[in-house]
Amino acid sequence: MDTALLVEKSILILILFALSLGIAAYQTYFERKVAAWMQDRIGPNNAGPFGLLQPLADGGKLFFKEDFVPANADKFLFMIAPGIAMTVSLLTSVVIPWGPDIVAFGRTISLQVTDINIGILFIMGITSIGVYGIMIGGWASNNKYSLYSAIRASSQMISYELAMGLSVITVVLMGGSLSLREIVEAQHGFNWNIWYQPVGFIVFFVCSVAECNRAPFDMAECESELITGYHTEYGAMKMGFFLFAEYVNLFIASTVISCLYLGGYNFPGMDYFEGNLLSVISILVLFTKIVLVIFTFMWIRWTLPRFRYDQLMGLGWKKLIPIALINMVITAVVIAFTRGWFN
Amino acid sequence: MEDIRKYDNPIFKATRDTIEGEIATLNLGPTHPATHGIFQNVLKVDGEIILSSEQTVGYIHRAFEKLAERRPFNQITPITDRLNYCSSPINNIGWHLTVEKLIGAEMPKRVDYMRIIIMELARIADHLVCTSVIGVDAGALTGFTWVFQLREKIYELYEEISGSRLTTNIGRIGGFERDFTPGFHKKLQDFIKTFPKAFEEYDSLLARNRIFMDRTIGAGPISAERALEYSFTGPNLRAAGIDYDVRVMEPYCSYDDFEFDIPVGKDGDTYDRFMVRQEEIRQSFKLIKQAYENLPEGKYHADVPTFYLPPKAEVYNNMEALIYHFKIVMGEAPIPAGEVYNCVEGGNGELGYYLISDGGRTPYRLQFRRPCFIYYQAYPEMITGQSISDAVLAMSSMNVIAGELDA
Amino acid sequence: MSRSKITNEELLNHLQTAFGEDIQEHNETYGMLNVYVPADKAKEVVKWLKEHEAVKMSFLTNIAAVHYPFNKGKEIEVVYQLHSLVNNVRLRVKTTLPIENPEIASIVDIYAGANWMERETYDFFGVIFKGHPNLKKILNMEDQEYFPMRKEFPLEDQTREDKDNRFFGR
Amino acid sequence: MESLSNRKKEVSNKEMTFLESIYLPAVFSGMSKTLKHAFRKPVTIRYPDEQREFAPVYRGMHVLKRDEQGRENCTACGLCAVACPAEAITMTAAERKKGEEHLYREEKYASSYEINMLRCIFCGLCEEACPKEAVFLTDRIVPTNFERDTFVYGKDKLVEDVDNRVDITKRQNTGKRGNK
Repeated sequence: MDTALLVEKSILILILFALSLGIAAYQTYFERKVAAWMQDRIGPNNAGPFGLLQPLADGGKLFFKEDFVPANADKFLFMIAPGIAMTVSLLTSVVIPWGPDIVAFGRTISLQVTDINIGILFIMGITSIGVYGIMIGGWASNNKYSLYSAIRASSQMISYELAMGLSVITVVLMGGSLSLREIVEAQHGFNWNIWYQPVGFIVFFVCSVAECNRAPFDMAECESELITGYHTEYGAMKMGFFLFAEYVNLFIASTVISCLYLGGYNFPGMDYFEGNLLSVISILVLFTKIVLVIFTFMWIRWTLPRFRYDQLMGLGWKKLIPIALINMVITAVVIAFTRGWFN
Repeated sequence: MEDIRKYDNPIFKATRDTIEGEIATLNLGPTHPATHGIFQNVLKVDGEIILSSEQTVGYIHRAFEKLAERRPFNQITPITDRLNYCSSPINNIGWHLTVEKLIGAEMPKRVDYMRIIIMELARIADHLVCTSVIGVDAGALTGFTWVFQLREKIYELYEEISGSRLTTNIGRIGGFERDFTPGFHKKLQDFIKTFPKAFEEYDSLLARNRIFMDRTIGAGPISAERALEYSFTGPNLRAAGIDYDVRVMEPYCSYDDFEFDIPVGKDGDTYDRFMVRQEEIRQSFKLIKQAYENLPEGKYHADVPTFYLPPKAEVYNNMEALIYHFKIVMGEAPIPAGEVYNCVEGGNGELGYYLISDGGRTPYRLQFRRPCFIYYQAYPEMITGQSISDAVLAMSSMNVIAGELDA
Repeated sequence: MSRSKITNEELLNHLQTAFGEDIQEHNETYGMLNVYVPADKAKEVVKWLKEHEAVKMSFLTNIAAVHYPFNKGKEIEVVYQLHSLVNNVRLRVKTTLPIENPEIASIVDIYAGANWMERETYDFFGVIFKGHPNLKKILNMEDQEYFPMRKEFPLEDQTREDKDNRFFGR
Repeated sequence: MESLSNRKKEVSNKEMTFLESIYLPAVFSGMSKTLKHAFRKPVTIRYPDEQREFAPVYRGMHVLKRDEQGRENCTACGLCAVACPAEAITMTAAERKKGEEHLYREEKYASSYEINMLRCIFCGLCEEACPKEAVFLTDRIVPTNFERDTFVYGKDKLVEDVDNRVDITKRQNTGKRGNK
């Protein structure tokens, strides 16, 4: 195996790891700021300039809290649940193409940890494992509210993954590949999927809100009913892990939305640039899109009331899945016609 | 720890039964984010569906009725503050009206109008908190913070006239302790100018949003007949479709000088209660506007020197005034013996004071008819067969306030 | 001032024709009619008032009890305040009970809302409502053995000096 | 049941129009409103740094006033203690001795005057009861502490400083037409 490749990938992995955690930490800050703006407040402002050191302070606080296991909890599962949640959410970022190739040190470096040809399936698969973190955590706490949360979270994840998968199929049809890199490449310039698949985009977006367990689909948490649900009994860094996992998930979901529908690192007028300059701009463009999508997630959270559990399931099964199915069929037929498969 | 895991330990047995059986016991309260205040509901649930519920109240019982038997009449006002603390001016003024009915004092029009302004402000504050908390329990926090800006303005108005914000102790037997201050006039004019726009913005955030409508329609309904059986009053009764309002049925404080409607709902569910309260806020605002525009000139207190403290300047110079001053403060004012029931339309409904005076320094018996206490007992009936999420919303839309519940 | 569609005299006439001698006494305080009935008739009167098609006294405002320690044999007075929403008239039905045996029939089967009102009355005065489905203390502790609103339990003496000011004030 | 007041107004409309039933218009209109708020000036006050202006009649920590010559006004009549619904005020009266005329205005004075701030409910009845213009509530706030007994405020904390007077003229005059 090529040593340079190993070094290159290791560095990329490290960067991604740090980046995910850093972005997750700063999302907590951003979320609080967004909430504050919408509620005519100031938000965190005392730790550092504009309160920018707030996430560090929070993290530090979480580290030094008493680590506490309830008496009747299943200790082993109680311990590993946050770990599962965290690991799984960090795994997803490996298949995401962060930008076009960079040429450095005489090598062409791909800004993707691995370009497996079933990238999308990988993401869907890994995120569905993510529910185990919540489920095990909720069950092991031996708290009825946590148990409710676990039940709600698992059924919600399963049902929304269906609609999500169906809407992804349309994107796959258009890109003609399951590899994220190829899907992104197919949206060159301003040729983004969202223009062709607005319905699919909305379905996918709604499903990712649900998959991330965020309002208005935060059935697993809903503090007014289940007292923050599966992490009621958690404290210290174990709870921190859950929170981090949630925000990493949010980051990854935004990235996937950007890649699948918003053109990934593509932007109009990208043909005027080339080489490393193009790569740098592309990365910046991708991150701008991610930030905007994250903002939208938060914007929605601080605007809408949440669904009731049965209404949520109804929406998933009776509305989103049929819409996604019809959308898929229409897309397939149109693509078949335009590409002349019937001739 | 070993002990608790033994099967015959009742705690553990309850847990085991819950896990292994079909029906679980779920403890909603005493401290749960949805019980705004301290009271407990022990629910029996099958999955998410509530089969039955048992309530425990009395966590903050402060023996107000007993306490009132030891306090002179003017010292009971601060006690009433703490009944429904979301709208304490209504409680205060309701108590003053009761004593005034007992002593037969006639109020000048200006006092009536001032009282209406203060009471309707309090009603707005009370309803705003209630409706926005429905939003909070449904997961929409932003409206709540917007509404609190409006409530803050109302609290500043209280502060301008009484000096306090939450437990106002506003007004005195026989009128007000002071006239509307210049600061009050300024802030009230500003309030009248800015309130409708801000309120409608908040209203449009929730009222016609499908998610909110789906959540609230059908949650915790009660029919008009059952509501009457349970002696419901106020917005909760009106949500069931009965337009009973003390302000119209037995007008006090010159309420019959004003034009306002009584909003009613249809099925008595959470959405009806929300909409009725929202409309009542608009009607209250209309009342404030009318009362403020027609505020008559005159004195800010009635001419009852034996019950209303004389101005300080006279106390220093006038013997008679000094004697009255001492008598009133010592609680030796000549209160007649008698039996009075007086009620006002509080934030939650008919707030009644059943007062028996034996002519002594203190009431012989004072009972508060606390609307919360009376309608909260219907809660199990309202939520049976509904899901936990509905129960939470039904509770916040009933506006159960622990201070009023437990007295 | 009065907006009632039925006057207190008419109300009293209705009651007297229906119950005759059972209306032991009546008076009017501040525009509200009080009628005194024997304890064993109270429930019947309340039920009759609710069902009578002209009176329509179908709203229970509250139930209160008062303790008069010097009225021998009728120390506890139970007061039902009723309200006819349609006729907009109020009425107090009063009945007296001896303190040794304060028993009266529960009206929970007539008014569901009487449930907690009766529990509260029991809690404070010890009035036993026969036929009540769940007559337990409501606001006070369940194991409290006395009934605190009775006059023999005064609030503590305000002149006592053995208390620590840090915790109790005077 | 028929209308009791003839002012009935039915307000709750549970029928959804098609636009309302597809979620999105309400979602977008709600989001536009929250976004508008995002660009508004925050209304909160950064508390310890900035302080809100109190109303002139605010009921905060008490002060025991001195007169123009620096003598204590209080004559220990006990009216405030009687008027206090929370029973928070205690005092001991003492007779003024010769040579103390510059300290106390009347022949009787309070040798000790204590307000238990944990009991006090700041209702303002003591201020109203005082016939000597001695006790007033002010717009100062009782500071927090960890020890219960530090909340029993004696004369050392309540009586105003001779050189550093507490201004209460505003609360005396606001809204009181009958007053001087």
